[in-house]
Formats: sequence, structure tokens, C-alpha cells
Amino acid sequence: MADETGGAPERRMPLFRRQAIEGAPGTLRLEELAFAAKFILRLDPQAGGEAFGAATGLDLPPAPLMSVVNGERAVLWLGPDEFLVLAPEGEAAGLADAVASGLKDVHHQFTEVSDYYTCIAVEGPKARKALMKLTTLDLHPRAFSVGTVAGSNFAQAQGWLWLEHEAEGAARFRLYVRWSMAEYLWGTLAEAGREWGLPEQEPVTGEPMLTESVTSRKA
Amino acid sequence: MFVITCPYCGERDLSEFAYGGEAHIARPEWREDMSDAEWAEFLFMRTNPKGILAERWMHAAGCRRFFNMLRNTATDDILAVYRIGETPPKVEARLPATPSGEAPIGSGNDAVKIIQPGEGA
Amino acid sequence: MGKQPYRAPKGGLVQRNRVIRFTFDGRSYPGHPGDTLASALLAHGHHMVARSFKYHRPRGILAAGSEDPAGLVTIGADAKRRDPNTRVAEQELYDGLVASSQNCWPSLLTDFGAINDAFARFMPAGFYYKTFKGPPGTWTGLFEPIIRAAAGMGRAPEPGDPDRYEAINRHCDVLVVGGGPAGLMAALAAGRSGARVILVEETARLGGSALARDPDRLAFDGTQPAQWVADIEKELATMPEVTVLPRTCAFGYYANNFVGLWEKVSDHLPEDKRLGHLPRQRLWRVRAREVVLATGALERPLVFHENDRPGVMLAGAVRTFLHRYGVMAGRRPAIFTNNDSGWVAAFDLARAGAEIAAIIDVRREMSPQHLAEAARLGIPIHASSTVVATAGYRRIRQVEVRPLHEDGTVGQGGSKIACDVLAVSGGWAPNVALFSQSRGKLAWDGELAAFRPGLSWQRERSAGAANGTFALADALAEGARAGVEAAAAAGFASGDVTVPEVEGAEPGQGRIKVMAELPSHLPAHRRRAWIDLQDDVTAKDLRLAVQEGYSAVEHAKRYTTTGMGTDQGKVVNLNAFAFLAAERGEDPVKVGTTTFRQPYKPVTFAALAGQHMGPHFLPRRTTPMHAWHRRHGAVFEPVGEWLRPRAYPREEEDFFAAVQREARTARSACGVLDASTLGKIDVKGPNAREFLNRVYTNAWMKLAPGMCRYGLMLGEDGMVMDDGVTACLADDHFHMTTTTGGAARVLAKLEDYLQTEWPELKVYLTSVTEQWAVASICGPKSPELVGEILDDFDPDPEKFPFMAWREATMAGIPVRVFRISFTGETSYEINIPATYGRWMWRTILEKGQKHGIAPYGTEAMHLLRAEKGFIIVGQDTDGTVTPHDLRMSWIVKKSGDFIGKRSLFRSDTARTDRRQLVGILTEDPELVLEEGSHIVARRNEPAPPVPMLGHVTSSYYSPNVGRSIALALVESGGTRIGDRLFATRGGLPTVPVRVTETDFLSLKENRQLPQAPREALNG
Amino acid sequence: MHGYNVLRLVREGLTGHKGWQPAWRKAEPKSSYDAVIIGGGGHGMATAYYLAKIHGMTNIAVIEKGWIGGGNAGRNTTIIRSNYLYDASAAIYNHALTLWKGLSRELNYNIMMSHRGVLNLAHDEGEARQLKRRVEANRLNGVEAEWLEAKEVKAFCPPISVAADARYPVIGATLQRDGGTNRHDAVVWGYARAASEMGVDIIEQCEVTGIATEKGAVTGIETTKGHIATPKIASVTAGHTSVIANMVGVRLPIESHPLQALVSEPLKPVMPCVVMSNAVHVYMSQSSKGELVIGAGIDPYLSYTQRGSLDIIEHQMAALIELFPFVSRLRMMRQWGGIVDVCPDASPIISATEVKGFYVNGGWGTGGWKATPGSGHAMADLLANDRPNAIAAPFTLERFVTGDLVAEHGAAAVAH
Repeated sequence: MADETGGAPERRMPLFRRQAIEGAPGTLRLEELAFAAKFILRLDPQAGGEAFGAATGLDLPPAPLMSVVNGERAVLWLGPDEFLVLAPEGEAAGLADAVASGLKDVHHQFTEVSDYYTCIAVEGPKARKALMKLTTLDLHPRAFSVGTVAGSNFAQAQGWLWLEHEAEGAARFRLYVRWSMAEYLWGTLAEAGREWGLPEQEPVTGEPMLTESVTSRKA
Repeated sequence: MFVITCPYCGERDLSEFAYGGEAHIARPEWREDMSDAEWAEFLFMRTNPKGILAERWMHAAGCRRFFNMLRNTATDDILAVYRIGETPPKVEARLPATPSGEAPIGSGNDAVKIIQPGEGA
Repeated sequence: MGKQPYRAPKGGLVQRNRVIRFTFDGRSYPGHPGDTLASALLAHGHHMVARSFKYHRPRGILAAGSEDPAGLVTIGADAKRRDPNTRVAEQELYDGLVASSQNCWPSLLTDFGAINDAFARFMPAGFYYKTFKGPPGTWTGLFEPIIRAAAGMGRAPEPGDPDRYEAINRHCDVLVVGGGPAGLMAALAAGRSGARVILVEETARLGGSALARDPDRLAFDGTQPAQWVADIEKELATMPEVTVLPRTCAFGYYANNFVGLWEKVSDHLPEDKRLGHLPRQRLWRVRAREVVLATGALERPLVFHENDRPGVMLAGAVRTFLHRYGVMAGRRPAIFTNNDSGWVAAFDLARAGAEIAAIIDVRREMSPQHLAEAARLGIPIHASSTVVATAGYRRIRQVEVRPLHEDGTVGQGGSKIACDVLAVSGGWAPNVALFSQSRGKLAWDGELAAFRPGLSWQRERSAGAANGTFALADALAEGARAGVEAAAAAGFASGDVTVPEVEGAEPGQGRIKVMAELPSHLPAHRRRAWIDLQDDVTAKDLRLAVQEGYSAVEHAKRYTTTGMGTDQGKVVNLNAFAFLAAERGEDPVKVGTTTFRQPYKPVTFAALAGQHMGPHFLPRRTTPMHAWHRRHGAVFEPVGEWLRPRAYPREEEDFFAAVQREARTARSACGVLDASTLGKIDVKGPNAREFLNRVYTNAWMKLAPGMCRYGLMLGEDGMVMDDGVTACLADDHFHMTTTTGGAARVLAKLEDYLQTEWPELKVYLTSVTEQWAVASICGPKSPELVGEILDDFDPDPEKFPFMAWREATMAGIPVRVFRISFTGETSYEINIPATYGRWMWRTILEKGQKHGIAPYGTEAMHLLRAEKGFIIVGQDTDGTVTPHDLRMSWIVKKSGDFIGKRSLFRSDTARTDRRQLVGILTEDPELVLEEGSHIVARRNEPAPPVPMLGHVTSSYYSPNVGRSIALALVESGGTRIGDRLFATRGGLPTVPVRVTETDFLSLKENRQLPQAPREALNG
Repeated sequence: MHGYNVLRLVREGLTGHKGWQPAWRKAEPKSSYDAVIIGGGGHGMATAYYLAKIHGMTNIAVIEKGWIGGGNAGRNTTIIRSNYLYDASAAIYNHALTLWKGLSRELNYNIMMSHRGVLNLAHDEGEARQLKRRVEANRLNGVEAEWLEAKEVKAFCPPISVAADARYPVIGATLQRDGGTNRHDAVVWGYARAASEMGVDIIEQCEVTGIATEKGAVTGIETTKGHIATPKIASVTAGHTSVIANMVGVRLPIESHPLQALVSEPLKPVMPCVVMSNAVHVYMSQSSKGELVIGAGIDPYLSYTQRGSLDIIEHQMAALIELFPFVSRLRMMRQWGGIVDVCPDASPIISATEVKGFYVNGGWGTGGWKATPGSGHAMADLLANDRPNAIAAPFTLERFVTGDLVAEHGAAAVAH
């Protein structure tokens, strides 16, 4: 088959088949963001927050559900001793080394999850409403302001929602979801946006399965 | 389908949490002479109260932290949330109305749905 | 039929200038936008629309809303869009609507089922409990099919529903249920405070009872009702935080102020106008800080002989049809009432041009004001009278009225009055369904002779008629107050609301005279006074229930089926409770009510499922190599949420042949398995080893960096829960793997121990399952292949031994290579960052081609591991199996505690004659046992119960052993090696088998496979 | 006994049904009984009936805090089957099934025992493997069971979807042909009527407030209708077993959970049998009245609130539509909840306790209804003879200490 050439390493995101989609103008847009470095940091902020800051130039979020952005790097609060650290793709190795040496005397864990998670950008004036078809989080501007991070279930997929930016009523959310759930979540998000004209995104289904039990059939 | 206040993330829908069973059941230290009955007590025996229960929950879809909660199992009223390792706070429950601890709702007892003579507001 | 003979000359909120057409039972009729199916049918004088459940009696339209128990039809021309049991009073009319009657054959007017009615005296409540008790089988075979065919109502649609549905979550500060006068005021007040408000109205437009009044005789601050409502609606629309939802029913009030709303988005549109981008219906899952219940009141029917004829309607419904829809329910109506509200209906009808046949009032004393008005309008009055009989088939045509004595008997004489509709009013009761669902306690109100909200349980308040406040001015004030208070309780300063001045207020229902069943000249057992019009429960049935001891309200309900119809007794239950109280001679408070359950009215299944149907039903978790698997003909199997390739059948190869080929290739050349789905957990911290020591049954203190170890994890009950290989990355850093299905459970359990049981251990866990795409390459050619695909890598199994791992690169991409094996072959498990997984997989297969590589699926994997006797947790274990039962005692350390250890010493768990895992070889090497076959001691099965020694957990035809193989859990299996036992085969003759060790490949290598005795070969 | 039959019905029909007597006496408590059964549900009534009928103990009372049959008896989805995996379970559930078959005649009360057949679906090879193992165990234990391939499933139950591209395709099912459904209220009323006729006192609206003991033995029971002396007390209060046991300090391995069910609006016959699915997590049958009776899972947390919630129902509906596409436009008419007490091994407790004279019958989890006659039969025997008979022996409390559990998680199946 034509595409069966090994060749140079080829990187494919989970939603590589999916183009960005958009509803009626000024409503809603979905896009899988380009590859970026992601790490899970497990660390007691009391014990190692300063050392982490010294090593990476990043403060840890001062309170739950908050994020800290410094240039192209960001830290998202996931739990009292758990953070998602974001950086441009090229900085992954350097970041890991910096943390390893800067925190070598502090009990911590810095695990690369760049490939574990992908990120779907959900943006536009209807972004909040579209996401509320999937999650029980209160996404009203009074309850979910810019910079907020929350882990929740989005339909049947766990994910991390970060309101990165909002201007003139158009919110830009980033939704971090694990690889294997991306296709499902994309389809469900698109379905939620049908009301505003998002095109239908037929999920990849129809895998052939056996419809009879074949245990121990004879030779 | 109640709302649970995660001690870290705040009010969230029940669907984000995983139930962890009765709280404050310490795993016994291993001893050669521990009796089967003693072990069974840890393994299986539960208070299962109709009333105030100390229980464990994990914020599975959020911060993944375990925490403890006091809940009135007769009404599902959540009375307190506290962190692992903390002692349960003193709480009062809206007490069940009938002697055996019958819930003030949903039983086969008609009295629970309707204000009976002499029952104050 | 172009005319609408019963359309009032003026009035109503329908668009009279537009005509739309609908069909009922195949006949086409005109109607207007704004009509319901009920109002459109009534405009043609069509009262009879249905048949009742049990006796198939003719049924008309009793009420004007969703509370109607009687008027049920099937909607929809297309069998895939068929909606049975739809209330005509609720269905909005649209152009092209197709309705048909149900529960009748061959037609509505001529229904053979009506024969039941002739035998009604032999079919009282619960008759079926006393009959049809023949020998076993007669119920299932004989009586039940007949009863079932007669029961039921409409027919289910065909599969293939073309419509979409969706669910939405929403939080708000104040949820107002009910768009009538009180609800409007509450929403306005709360809205002005800036609070987030949702206002829900069940019908198509706001206004509620204000629209059921003569617009010329009611004004709010001088404005006509419809205009007043429109003004409020306009103001609400300007408030960004207010959401108004018409056509939406608050159907369920759950814990913590969670309220389910059901919005009908497009059910009122012609089928060709239903917009594809909008769903048919929506479920709103609302979490409200405060709730205002302004759900209004429901009118009770009166219980009298022959009160079930089409044309007997609630007086309030008659008014609603007149003022809201511009329809005269009849030209010569009679009114039958026990309170003042029936009179008002009569006056409205008279003013609209009807000739009022009579007002029949059971009371002796009536409002002088009303008497004067009646006299002015020339309406005949029958005071202290009751209807004792009615006549008419398709609609009522006559009532027989007799005087009612103080002692509750009827006098002689009286008169027969011709009429074409009978408007009845038994008084109004607050609609407390949602309040009661919220766990609020009801209070008995003797003056209303009804229950009203008493003690609230949740953060909720009732207002207006729902709270028993019937006078319009008071209801408005109460609604406004409720809105202000609710907003304040939610933290919003009150908005400024002025309650409008009402002109034309009505005095209410006056003093009501409740009689559970109105008397008649007929003896009680001859009277047929309906209480439940849908399920055909009469006063007689309830009396019989009490007589037979089913007098508790729930017993009476269940014995007679009162209130168990699709209306769930919204209006009829009130009479049932009153009747029970009277019959038992007890206070209504003692009798109580049945439980007001969710939903308030029936809610579509698909709306509850929302968008999570069809392709969006459940996630299909897939690996980075999934597309390749699909393109290459993989057959999949669900493993938890994952879909894994099970085999890759080639053309003209069936599944079994594919598995055999894949398994052969894996041992003779090279095979590759997508193992990405295995759970992976990064374990790090100074106490990581101690942690592993406690969670696995074996010891971990000495595992060197660069090496791996297999571990079994138990539950505290000592039973095997999960297994996997853990690699030591550094002294304080490990890479743990779990089974595919167990990943989430294991991580949660490990976190549990760390956070709650052993907080002193410094260990962090992070899931890395999907960080890595994993290809497991095995077979004699695998070292060569691995050497080719990795950069500068020496795969020599001598130097890179079994159970070691190395870091390496593949075309420059860092990978981790594990020398671990689930097949017993030389194996390499390559982990690469997932985004490169697809590329890695293709590279392996391309470069493996010259080595004869074949991808293999989970089925071949299962077979390959069974050839070596390796277990699969969940297949060879079932939650009742210890490591000792698996004869894996070698993996259980003697010293130190671990999860589940103590349980292994319990008296039963420590027994040595438990079922143990052994190999099973059929004496006929070609015979493959069915998994789940049982092992027994004797060839011939005795009569049941047959003593069972165990069962087959895994069974395959093994191409590499060259015969069938099986694993089984067998009682004292370890001591039976070599024994001859028998395997059952679903009733076929048992077959002889040999108990063996489990590593079949070694048995073969060592020539220890048992030889079949002659008799087996000879069959 | 004042018999129920067609002739009598016709006669009464002609004379206004004036001759029917109360089905059971409305008894008030006597000062003492030979035994008191707490709980007027199916199991409690059956216990009383068999105590009186088989063991001749008629000086006994059933006390019920509300109205009889108002707890789980009136809230379950009435599925009857006996296709359990282990010998101990097969024995008790099949014993129950045998009793069910003749119960309408025995009680002279039509319990509408409909042997419509019960399908347990397999959606993957793992399930198929477990179910086939169960079928074989059933066969060897004399329980009617057979394996159907997908196309046979479709033939037996046409509305089911066996689409190959379903998220969880049906690959086969077990069928127990003599399984089915019955009418729950009728069972309770029928037992009550027959027991009352033999002299058993059925005392409603009587709530237990305490249990009196002396030297580790039961002496009486405190109720809202006063003290009743008795040497033997049977707690048959599934759902609330712990509440009663806590009164005498007996610790149990039980947790109580809400379990939900719902019905659709009535329809003409469309579902020919009972269908249960573990993977998709639903089960459905159609009542004689025409409603689709649908069960959901238990709430995962401990609770005694007998009420429905919405989240469980939503998931369940999606699953149901996946399996039975024709239901999407149908409507949920009523939802409710009951409280089930769940044992760690998904098997019941029929046991004496460390308190002499205090016996427990409970822990039936989500599937107690089908056992009703068998449970009552065994419990009566235990109460009368103070030692478990062969059927009850595997279900004593001892097993939680020794580890000899009857792990029926697979066969207990989806909550029902």
C-alpha cells in the first residue's frame, strides 16, 4: 500500500484527521492545538515551590483552580500537589533537566505527558454554552473567570478545562484530554455545536466485531 | 445526585466523585496471631448507619484527592467535609422523624409526606 | 370539512387568519396556528377521541393541559416517528399533523374491545387475582396473552428514530417553575435583581391562568391580560441573565435543588420544518440556588354515576378552550359544580353566546352575586341538586338531575336536561407534585379541602395558586415576594417590583362542598361513578378495595390501579384520596397521599439520554495504531472502553485460521502486538520500593535499575486483582504496568493507600498510559528486527537478557525497550511517545516483512500465553482465586505484610483442596473443549446436582503444541497431575481428559504430553 | 379459606360483590408470641406462611412499620430466574423457582407467574465465557439454562438490536426458559391472606423501636404499639437489615444502597421476554399492563433515601436505546428507588447471630425478589429448628470469617 513507507519519523496527533471547524460567524470554533510540551508535576508547593520557580522561572498557582502564565510557559493547578506544566515543544528536554537538577533534593515527580494529552481549543461567544452540554461545571462568567482551571467530566471523558483568554464575550478555552478519548470528545463537542452551525463530525465507528462467540472452536 | 464540596476544588456535581466507603477504618498492623474474626471485622463488617456516616470520597474527575465527609444517610444531607487525617467535626443532623430512624421522606409511612396533627412547623 | 362549527365567533389567541390542516383517523380537518389538537378537534365538535384502558369506554377530553387523563391518541404518520399515548390537550397543532386513535379495533366508534364493558360487573378491581390460577403454565400460555393484548394503550414506534436530542447543564440563582401570573411576577422580581433566572413554562406561551379569563373582564393596571404578559416577556428578554423556556416542563425535583426540565424544541413544527441543527427535545439539568414553584392549581372532577362520557369536561378547561383557543366546548352546556368557579364558567359561556342548559350546584347556599348574574343571563339554577345519570355516546346529550337532601340521599322527581357538554367543577387543589418531590411536607387545608405546601425541605418556596393562594391579586403579590426573597437568598439585592392593580378579580371558589361520591337513586353496587377515567377505576372498585382490606392508600392504589395511568393521577387522585377518607371514615391527613414521583409527566427516553446515543453513546478508546489496524482488516473486540484488534484475517481466511496463522508466525518467525492499551503508571519517590513491596505479593527491595519484575496484586480479600511487569528506572523511580481493564482501578487503589493508609510513604504516582505507544515484538526473528529498527542497538538476548530494559532511540526518537514476554518467546516491548506510535508500527511492519512478520491480535496473544501456561487475570481468575490457587506460591513472599496477605490465612482460604489451576488435555487431541466446560470425576453424569470438580478457564487449539490445550481450575488440582477426569460438554457425552502441568510448550519439548489411550482414539 | 375462583366471582358479580372479606385480618399485637418476624415484605410474609404451614407455629406475628409490601417487595422489577453459578445459590434460587411455579394455586391467589424466559446477554468474549460456564453449571445443577447465539437471541426477542457495529454487539445470551416475571403485590397479599387464615397476626403501622435482650438472648421487642414478649425474632428487613441489627449490636457485612427502576407508558405487547445486560447495564421486561419495566444500577454510595435520581437514569436510557432502538421515542412514566443491602460476595445472609433468638435474613443485594419463597422456606426452617438446613447453611454469617464466600457477582448480574 502506498502509505506503507516507514521513512523519517512522522508525528501524528490523535486528531490529525480533523480540521478546525467553525459554526456561524461569531459563534463557536473547535481546533486541535499543535503539539506542545506537557508535564505533570507532583510536588508539595510548600516544600518545593521556590526551588521549582528558581529552576523554571514559573511560580506555582497561588490557589486551587488557578493558572500562572509566563510567556509561552504556563502552570495549571490540577490538585494540591499536582500541576500541569506547559511549554513550547522545543523546551521539553531543557525543562525536564532544569527541574531534575533544581529539585534534586526535594521529593517530586516530573513526568512528561506531552503525548498523553492533546488539547482541543474551544472558542467563541458560544464556547461556554457548548461546553455546558458536556460538563456539570458552572461555566457562567461569574463562576468561571479567565485563568480558571478545572478538572471534570466532559460527557464520558475526564479532562482539564482552562479558560485561557476572553475578550468581548468570546471565550477561548483549552480542553486537555487523553489521547484515546480525543476522537470521542471531538465528536461530542461538534455535536454540541450543531445548534450554531458546526458541521456534523461523524465519529469513527463501525469497527468490525464478531457477532458470535468463538471461544474454543475446533480446528 | 447531590453537590459535594471538595475541600480543594469547591462545589462539584456528584458525578465527578468516586465513593470510597466508610471512613476511619484503619488497616490493622500485620500480626501472626490476628484472628480470622478480627480480620473479618476490618475486611467486611460495616456500621452502615441510617443517620450520620463518616465516609471517604475521591474527587476522581478533578484533583484526585481523597477526603472525608459526614453525611446523613437518611436524607443525603451533607453535614461536613474534612481532609484525610483530620478528626471529624461535631455536627447535628436533621434527625429522622420516627423512632427507628425512619427517613422523613420516601418510606411507606404516610406520616412522612404530610404534616401530622401536633407536628410543628 | 372547511367549517369549524364550534369555533367561537371571536376571542382566543389562535391565528384565525391562517388555516392549517391536520388529520384524525384519516379524516382531514382545518385548524389554526395556536391551537392544540384538543382545541382543534373541539372546534369541530369532536369530543370522543379515545378508548379507556380496561373497559374500552368512549373517552373525551377532560382537561385542557397535560393533566388530562383521558384524551390520548397516537401522533405521527411515519412509523419511525410514531408517538403513542400523546395527550390531545397538550399536542400543539401543526400543518400536516397526523393523529389516530388507539386501543381500539377496528375503529374508534366500533371497538370490539368494548365487549369488556358488558362484563364489567365480573371484572371489578383485582378480579385477576382471584381467577386464572390454573396449573403451572396456563397463565403464561393461555390467560396472559389474552390479557396483554387487551391491555396496553398505543403501539410502540418502529426503530430508526430520525430525530436528535440533547442535554444541557445549567446553573442558576433562581428557577421559577410556571409562567402564570405568580411565576411571571417572581421571574420579573428576581430578574431585576441581576440574579441568574430561568423561567419555565410548560405550554407554548406565558400567561397561565391569565389567558384562561375573559380578556374583556380582566386588566392589569388597565392592560388586557395578553398585552400585560407580552410586556413582561419583553422586559425579561432584555435581561441578559434571564432565560425564558416555553414548552418546557419541570418534570423532576431532585436532591440539592437539582431540577430536570424537558423542553420540546420542535414537536410543534411541521415535520418538514423541523430544523436539523436543532434537537427535537432537550433535557435541561438545572442546578438552582433557589426555586420558586408557581405551578398553579388543578381542578377536580366530580364523582357521579356515568360521569365518564365524552363531553364531560372540567369547567376550568371549558373556560380555557373558550378564552385561550376561541373554542366553544358546546352550544348548550350544562354546569355541575360544588363551588363558585363553575358559575363563572357558565357566565363566560353565556356571554360568548352559549345557551346554558342549567347550573346544577350541590350546595344549598350560593353567592347572591352569582345568583343575580345567573338570573340576569337567564340561566336555570338547580340548587341542592346532583346529576344522577347521563346519556350520550360520542358526546353527552342529556343529564338527569335530582334534588340532593341534607342527609346525602337524593329525592324523587327531578328532570332530564338536554345538553351537549357538561362542565364540572369539584374545586381546585394546589398542584403540589414538584413540592412533594422536593421532599416538602404537605399540609391539609380544610377550607380548600386539599393539600397545600407545608414544610419545605429544600431551598424552595411556592407562590400563587400552587400555594393555595387563588385570588389573583394575592397570587401576584405572593409571586413578586417569592421572587424578591429567592433572589435575596441567592445573594442578590431585591429588584423593585410593583404589583399591578387587578381589575375584574374573581372571588375564588367560595365555600366548597366536597362529597366523595355523589349519591344517586341507584344502589351503590349499580352505580358506575368513575374516579380514574384512564384505567377505569370506579368508586365501586375503591369501595371493594377497602372492604377487602386494601385500605391503605398505597394498597388501594395498587389493588385498583387508581392513578397508575399515563397521567399518574394528577387530577383523579384527589378524588381517590377523598373517597378513601370517606370510606374509611378517617381524616384525610390519616389517609395521606400516594407518593408524587418523578417525572411530573412522562418524559421521552431519548431526551433523557440526550446526545449520548448512537455514535456518541460511549467512548471508543483507540490507540495511535488504530487506523492501521482498521485498514488491515482487523476484527476488533471491546476491552473495557478500549477497542483492540482481535485478529487480522486475510482474504479467504476465517477468524480461526487467522488466529492459528498469527500464533504460528509469532513462534516461527516474528509477530507484533499493539500493546499500547496496557495501563502504565510512573512511580517515583524515596519510598517507592517499600510501596511496591506492600502492594505486590513479592519482594522489590533488590530489583536493580535496568531490570523488570512481574508482580501480582491482590485485594485485601486475598484474591488476585491485577498483574503486570514493573521496571526499575532508577533507585527511586519505577514504571509499572497493569492490565488494560484494570488500569484505572489500580491507580485509584494505589492512590487510596498512599493518601489515606500510608501517608508517611513519600511516593508520587502519575498515569502515563497514553504517553507511550507500545509494540510488543516476539519470535525468533525479533532480535534481528529490533536491531534493525533501533539506532545502534544490540538486541542480543545474551547481553540484553530477559527481564531487562534499556533506553534507546529509533531514528533519533527516544524509546524504552523492555525484554519482557507474555508469549514465552524472545520478546521486545518498544515504548515510543504516542505521537510516533503510528510511524513506529508501520516501520516495524515494513522492516519486519523480510523476517516474515505478522501482526497478531488479542486472540493469538491469549493462545500464545496459554501455550506457556501464563494466566490472564479475569479469565483464569474470577475474583475467587488466590496466588496459591494459581499454584504461583513462588510469588508470595514469606516475610512482611502486603495487601491481601492476612486473607490468605483464613481457614477456608488456606484450605489445600481448593480449586487450583492446572493444564487439561483432552485425550482426543483434536477436540477443543468449550471454555466454561466443567470437570467431573465420572464419565457418566448422574442426575442433578452433579458434583463438579472445576471448570475450564481457557481453551484453544494450539498450532505450536500441535493439539488442543486447556487451563482449568480443579479441586485439589495440584495433587491430581496425571489423573484422568472428564469434561462435560453441554449435555453431550463427557470426554476424558488428563490433568497436566500448565506449560504445554515445555511438556511438548520434554515429550511429556500424555498419549491418548486406544479407547479415546477409537471413539 | 374463603376461596377465590371464577364461579365465586360470577356469583359476586351478580350480587354486587358484597360477600368478599378482608384478605387478611388487621391484627393488633398480643402481649407475647412464639416468634416475631420484623418486616412485612415478600420474604417476611413467606417466612410467616411457611412457619405456620410447615412447622405449625401459628402463634406468631409479622410486624410492619408501614403497609405490607411497601418496601422492596413493592419496588422491584419482579424478575424470576435461578441461573446462578454456585451450587449453594442454585439450590436456593431453584428451590424458590419450584415453589413459584405452584404458588398461585397453593395460595389461591393469582400471582401472575409468567414464565416468559430470561435472556442474559453477552457482549464480549469474556462475558460469553462466564455465561457459558454458568450455563454448564446450571445444567449440572438441574437449572434450566441454554446458550443462544446472536441470531437465536434475535429470533427469541425480535426488538433487540444485534447490529455488528454496535458499541457492544450482542454475541450471544443465556436463556432460562422457565424464568420470567410475576406480580409483586399479589405475592405479598397472597402470602398475607394465607398466613392470616392460619392464625398469623399481621400488624401494620407498627414500627420496631428496640429489641429487649437478657443474658445474650432475645426476650422481646419494643414497638410503637408497645412491648411484645418473644423468644425469637427474625429480621427480614432487606434494605434496613443493619438498622435492626444495630439495635442488638450485631455487626454485619452489609452496605445499603439506593436502587432505581422506572416504567414507560403502557404499550401493546412488544417485549416477549426479560432481557438483562451486564455490559450495557440495563434490563427490561414488559408488564401485563403493558408498561416496559426497566431497571438501573445501584447508586455507588451508601444511602437510605428511597428515591430516584436523574444521572443513573440518563446513562441507562442511552444504553437501553443502544440495545432496543425502538424505545427512543417512548416515555418514562414513573421512576422510583428502593434500598438494597449488599453483601461483599453478592449473596444473602440467612443466619442465626451471636444473640440467641435473633435471626437475620437479608443482604439480598439487588436480586432478592426471585428468592422470596425459597428464602421464606429456609428462614422458617431456621427459626423453627434453630439450625440452618442444607439450603441455608452456606449463607450463614460464618462465611465472612472463614472466607468461604459465595461469590455471585457475575450471576447476581446487573442490579435487578
